[in-house]
Amino acid sequence: QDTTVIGVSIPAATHGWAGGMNYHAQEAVDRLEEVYPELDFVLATAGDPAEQVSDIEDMVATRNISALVVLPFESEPLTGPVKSVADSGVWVTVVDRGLSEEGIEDLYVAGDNSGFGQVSGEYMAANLEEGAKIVGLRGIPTTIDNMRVEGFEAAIEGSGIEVLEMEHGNWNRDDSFTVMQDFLSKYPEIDAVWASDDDMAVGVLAAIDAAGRDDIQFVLGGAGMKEMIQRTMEGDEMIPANVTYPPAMIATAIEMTAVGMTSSAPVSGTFTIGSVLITPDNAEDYYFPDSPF
Amino acid sequence: MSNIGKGAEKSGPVLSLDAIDRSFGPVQVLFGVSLDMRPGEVHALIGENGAGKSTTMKIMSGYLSPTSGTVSLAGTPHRFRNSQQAEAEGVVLIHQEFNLAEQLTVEENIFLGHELRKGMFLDKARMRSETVSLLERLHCRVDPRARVRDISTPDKQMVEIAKALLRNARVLIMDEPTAVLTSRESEVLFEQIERLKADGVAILFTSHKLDEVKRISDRLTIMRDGRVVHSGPTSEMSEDQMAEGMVGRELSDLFPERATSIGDDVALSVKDLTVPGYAKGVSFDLRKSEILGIAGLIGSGRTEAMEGLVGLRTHSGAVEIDGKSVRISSPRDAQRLGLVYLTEDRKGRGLVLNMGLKENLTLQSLPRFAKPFLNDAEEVEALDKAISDFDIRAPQKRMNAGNLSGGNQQKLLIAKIMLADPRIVIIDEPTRGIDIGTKQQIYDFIHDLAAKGVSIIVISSEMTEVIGLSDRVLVMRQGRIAGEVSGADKSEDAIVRLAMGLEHKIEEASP
Amino acid sequence: MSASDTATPAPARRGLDLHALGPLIALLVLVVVGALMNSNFLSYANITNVLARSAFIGIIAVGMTFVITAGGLDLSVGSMAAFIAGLMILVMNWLLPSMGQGVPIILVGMVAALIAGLGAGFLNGFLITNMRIEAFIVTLGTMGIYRSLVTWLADGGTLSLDFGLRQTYRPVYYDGLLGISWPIIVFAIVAIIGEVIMRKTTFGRYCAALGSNDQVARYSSIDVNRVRIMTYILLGLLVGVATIMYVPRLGSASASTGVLWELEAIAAVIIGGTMLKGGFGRVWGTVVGVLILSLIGNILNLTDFVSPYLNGAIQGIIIILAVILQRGKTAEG
Amino acid sequence: MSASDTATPAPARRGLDLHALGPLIALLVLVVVGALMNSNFLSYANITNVLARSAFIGIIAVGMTFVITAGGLDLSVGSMAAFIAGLMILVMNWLLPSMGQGVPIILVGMVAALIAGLGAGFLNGFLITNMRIEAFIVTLGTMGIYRSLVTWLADGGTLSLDFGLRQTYRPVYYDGLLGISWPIIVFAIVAIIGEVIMRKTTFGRYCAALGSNDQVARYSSIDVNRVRIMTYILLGLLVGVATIMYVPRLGSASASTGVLWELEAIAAVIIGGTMLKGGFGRVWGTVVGVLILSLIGNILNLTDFVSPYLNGAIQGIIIILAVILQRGKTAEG
Ligand SMILES: Nc1ncnc2c1ncn2[C@@H]1O[C@H](COP(=O)(O)OP(=O)(O)OP(=O)(O)O)[C@@H](O)[C@H]1O
Ligand SMILES: Nc1ncnc2c1ncn2[C@@H]1O[C@H](COP(=O)(O)OP(=O)(O)OP(=O)(O)O)[C@@H](O)[C@H]1O
Ligand SMILES: [Mg+2]
Ligand SMILES: [Mg+2]
Repeated sequence: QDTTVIGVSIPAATHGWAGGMNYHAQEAVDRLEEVYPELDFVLATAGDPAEQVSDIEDMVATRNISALVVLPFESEPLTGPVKSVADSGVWVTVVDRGLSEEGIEDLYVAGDNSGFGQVSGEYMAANLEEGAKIVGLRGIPTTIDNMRVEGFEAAIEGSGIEVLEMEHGNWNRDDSFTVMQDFLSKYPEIDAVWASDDDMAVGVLAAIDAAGRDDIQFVLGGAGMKEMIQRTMEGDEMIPANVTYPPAMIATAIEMTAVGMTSSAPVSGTFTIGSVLITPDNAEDYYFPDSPF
Repeated sequence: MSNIGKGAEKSGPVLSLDAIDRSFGPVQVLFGVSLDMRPGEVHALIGENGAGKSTTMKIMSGYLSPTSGTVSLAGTPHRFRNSQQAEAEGVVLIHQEFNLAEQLTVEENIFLGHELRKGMFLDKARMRSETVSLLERLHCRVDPRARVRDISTPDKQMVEIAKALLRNARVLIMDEPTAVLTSRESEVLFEQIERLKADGVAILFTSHKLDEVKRISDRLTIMRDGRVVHSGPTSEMSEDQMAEGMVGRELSDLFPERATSIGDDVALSVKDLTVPGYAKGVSFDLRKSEILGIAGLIGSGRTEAMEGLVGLRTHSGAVEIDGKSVRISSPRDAQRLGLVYLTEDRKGRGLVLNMGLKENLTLQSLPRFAKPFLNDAEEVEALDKAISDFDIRAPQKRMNAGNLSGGNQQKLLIAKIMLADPRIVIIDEPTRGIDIGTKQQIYDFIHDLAAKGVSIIVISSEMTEVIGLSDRVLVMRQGRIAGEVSGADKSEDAIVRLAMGLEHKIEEASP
Repeated sequence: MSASDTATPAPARRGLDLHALGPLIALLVLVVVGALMNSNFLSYANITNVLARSAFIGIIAVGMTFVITAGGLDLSVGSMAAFIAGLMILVMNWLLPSMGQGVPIILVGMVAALIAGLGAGFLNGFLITNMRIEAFIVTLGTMGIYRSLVTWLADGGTLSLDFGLRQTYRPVYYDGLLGISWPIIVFAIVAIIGEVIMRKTTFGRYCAALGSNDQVARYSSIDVNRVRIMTYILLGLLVGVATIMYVPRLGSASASTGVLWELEAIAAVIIGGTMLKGGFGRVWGTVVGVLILSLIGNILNLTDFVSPYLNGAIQGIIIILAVILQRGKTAEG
Repeated sequence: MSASDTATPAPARRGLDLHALGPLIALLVLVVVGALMNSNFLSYANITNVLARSAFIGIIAVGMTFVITAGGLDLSVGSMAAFIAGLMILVMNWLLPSMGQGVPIILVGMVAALIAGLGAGFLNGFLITNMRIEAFIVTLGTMGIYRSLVTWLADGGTLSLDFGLRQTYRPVYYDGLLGISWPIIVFAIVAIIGEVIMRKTTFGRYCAALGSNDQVARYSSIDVNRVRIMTYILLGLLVGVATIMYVPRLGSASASTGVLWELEAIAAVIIGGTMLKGGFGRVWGTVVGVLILSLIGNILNLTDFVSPYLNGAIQGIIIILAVILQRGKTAEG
């Protein structure tokens, strides 16, 4: 039998979570190529939506892909191009970010961004008193970030928690370090920080540490970076919890697509990977020491 | 007038060329050139523009390598790998075109590559004091801290000379050092040459000013078309013979007789022209077909006043052209009114050295060749015409302007300005670096222009030129017009007296 | 360093000029490599894809050629494209209720893009010539400004063209004439006009002159400031044109639109043989430069390399090699 | 446009030079604005924060001043920093089992960083001078190469220094002498040495000479290639030094480390009054430029603006204004 080619198109590793996702994609591809000799994979990483569209065009034009696994850089710009791929009869698996038109993809492995924000917000509401002051760090300005923040704000509404300010830390350790330093200069009292991402949490923690401030009760990151999970697991009071947004969802999607291509098992539909609160009680289940993230 | 130095007779040549050929690509420019330089001897190399003088000098000083032939140092064949090596051997060249780092100061340029150090650090104090005393020796009043891009052309030449003096040369080669100097500054240079000569330095220089050659050189080599056509003691030749030797024909009177008469209409009337910092209250009338000379010492503000007039500098004052009051705020405005200015700085402001001849020629009048697209054939035609009109010796038509010899660049610059068909033209130092044969052609050309009704202003530091060429001479001093001489009064003496402020025709100017 | 090559610039070369052909040779090598690696490389579909997607950067790079030739630089083009795309989408969405769907609204959007491009180019040019600030600083500043304006317009997210409008507009990217898609046609037209302007008009000649020595240009009665501003306006306009071709492709604009286009455009110009310091430029070289850059990305997608992480490294090496290949042809750089 | 500002240069200025003080004035204005906007602005903690975080870019920008003064450019410094940081972390983690925790392993890491910086700088310099490729292209290429190498080393993720080692290394960023933290001290030392080299040594003078006119420099017996390579090596070394100060801060490196540092460093150099074309540079100006850039970010964080999305725009506007302020002081730029 001829080999079947599966194209995988994902954003480049420009921040920690994306790095983890890149790792899992690469790892899944290597593993599945061993398992299924009849499958061939093309993995392309893109720095912006236009480049991602180009990658997908190339896969169709020159590699004859039978299936496409795509984690859209952004939903809007990828919708049209992915739709035309789907229309040409190629199996399409969309991961994490849904396309802006429904029903294009055969399989949707979804992350839940507003759920991520909501779980984070609920944790804050449950663990802080009324009148508590928090600051927040946001990611790179994108729809994803907006959805997370909206979910968060909805969840803390009515809890009496005051959000002093939110600023973009761009999912970047250095940027968040700087922003947090300046927050610390500006606000003499902060009760907790919503870092919204573990990379940003690293920067935030370093800034708090350096300033020697002890008014901050905890920092809530997100996405389950292994070092952070470990600290939660060990009962570090500054990092009492985490919220999952597993970068490994790409591996799940690739694997399901591979199964779909090689067997008649029904793999289509929507497969939502919800965001879960990690606390010292369940941290062990989410600790993957071998992952780079 | 000088007799050959005593040391020269004893020793052999310090530096000599033997049967040197040199080609640039397919074009051969030197053919079997041989030349000897002896210690304590001043050797002049003369020839028409493009004869190969600069090329010869560059080969002697390691800037170019010969295609064939040998360079010998103190009698033994020696191949300089580069100019640094030549300099290390005591062979120093002052280029025809300046070799200065424009962003650096005078002092930094003078010591560039030879900085004095105290331990790890630069010894700025000592370099400063040496610079000051060196410049003093040259009677040059430029500030050692001034950036070279800010100083005037003659000052740059003085800096070049200072730089060379500091190198303790055994052999000093100077390519047209006096082209941008007035006679006063040239005198200073000649004093230094005498000193060096007494110290046993071998000196080679070129000049198109044959009186200088006659005066200061001991020996003379004439080149024509890349070949040495004569070599011998200077005392054996008169200036006329030199000119003949260069050009290969007899030269008639340098300045043509004025054929046409000056018109009555005033073509250009300037009142109270002031260029802040440089010129004040300059007023004059220029009549149709008139050739008006402007003389003055270097630094008298002639250039700046005229640059102001054509809108290249901030200025105030009333200007009328053909009786109509006009406002000129850019060279474009001026050109539209038929007024153009030819700069004295051909390298920095006149020509784009890395563009072709054609592109340079048509740059100022380009819209004429756009219909709407540039017509290559017409441009080439214009170039052909310029080459024949101005006797531009270009080995190839498709070469960069920077590869022309200095004098030929000047001719190209004149051609460029003339292509704009001016009705009034201001020519600043028209014949800088131009050989005597071509000078005559250019003077003829200027007369022809006047005959055609063009009014001309000539700024020149060459006394004979202003006097011989113009109908009337304005003399500037410290930014003001110090007086005017015309007709029989047009003597060198009268002009110098006005220029130096020895005679008061106008109240004392304040700088 | 021998003495001979320290002399004044060599005479202009004639006839078959290997140095000039450098970028073309690099391009050919890439095409051959691509063809050997994948049989579909030379397929109609792939060639169309590569050419069409080169069009945006290509159109911008043509404008950049003029700016650089005249001794300038523009770092803002990528953000400018994002901003114009955002503005165009907003305008069209906003007019939709009153104008309804159809060709006119698209045309209005296009005109808006061109006007915005012109204005943005003028702003850069004005600050650079009249306020006399280094082009690098001005355009670094406007780069930040446009990028952040588009983020703000999109409220941190994505600005999307109305779905119906997108259907109307889509053919501008995806359809074409005689099997050649519009972006390719527009790119070709822009390149040809650019080449003609550069070689055959006073404007092109003036750009080279003032990039070489702006004093000489000024003394030659050239209105130096006007020519310089014009280069930025031309570039702005072309960014507008590129945006017009870009919006139908993705139907949206966001903070990540056009990121790093400026570096790519400048790189294309220089790979094409234009000198970064100004004074000499050629549009056809730029076109070749753009194609080289696009092909590198395309070829990397055609084959499986050790790790996608190393794509950037391979790209970097190929860019340097392409230029070495080009320079290596002549003794003098 | 009046004729005045297109005229040839005015006579050299003397004494108190307002033009030279331009960047200082801009800096002062920013400090005053900051102090008025937030009372904590002038607090010891905030000043320490701003200065310490300026140190990385600052140290790099001092090296960049030499490169630019000598007529070069380096776009690769940000990626180079990321790569060196990654390498340093790998080396230290790898040596940990054999060397054990302690000061020696940190010293080995530092030496590794310096050697890597030196090598990277040499590579850039070699390609630029010996292969004679435009600096823009070479460093654009190496920028891609280093960025992608660090991504590859980190397997797409983050390289983290061993936790124990981090504790040992941490004081290098956070502690200091007499209440002044180490990064500030190192930055100050680098700046002072840089200023001395630029003004008081032949090397500094040669940089200016060859940036001004490399033919003249060559004819003046200056080994132009060597000086040029040296500027890149010096820059590479300083990138190493900056990395040594950077790693203890967060103890990690990833593909996002040092993104856009190159633009920031170049901008600082130019804001400080060094000319992008080369020929003139001043290190103290660069220091002021770096501080201006840091302060802008700090002030924006300390005050509430309409929308954080517009931060970039405000930053852009302030950069342009700072330069206008600086240029505006004299009639001619
Ligand atoms: N780099 C070059 N490439 C091509 N031709 C050159 C180059 N340098 C000089 N030439 C040509 O060599 C010839 C001799 O030039 P050279 O500069 O030696 O003349 P010159 O005697 O110094 O003239 P002038 O009195 O005008 O200075 C000229 O025809 C010139 O165009
Ligand atoms: N930027 C400057 N800084 C200081 N002095 C200057 C500057 N530019 C010119 N000068 C001086 O101003 C005077 C004017 O020089 P300029 O050569 O233009 O006058 P000129 O009358 O046209 O003389 P010529 O044409 O014979 O050179 C000179 O003394 C020159 O040294
Ligand atoms: Mg000559
Ligand atoms: Mg003058």
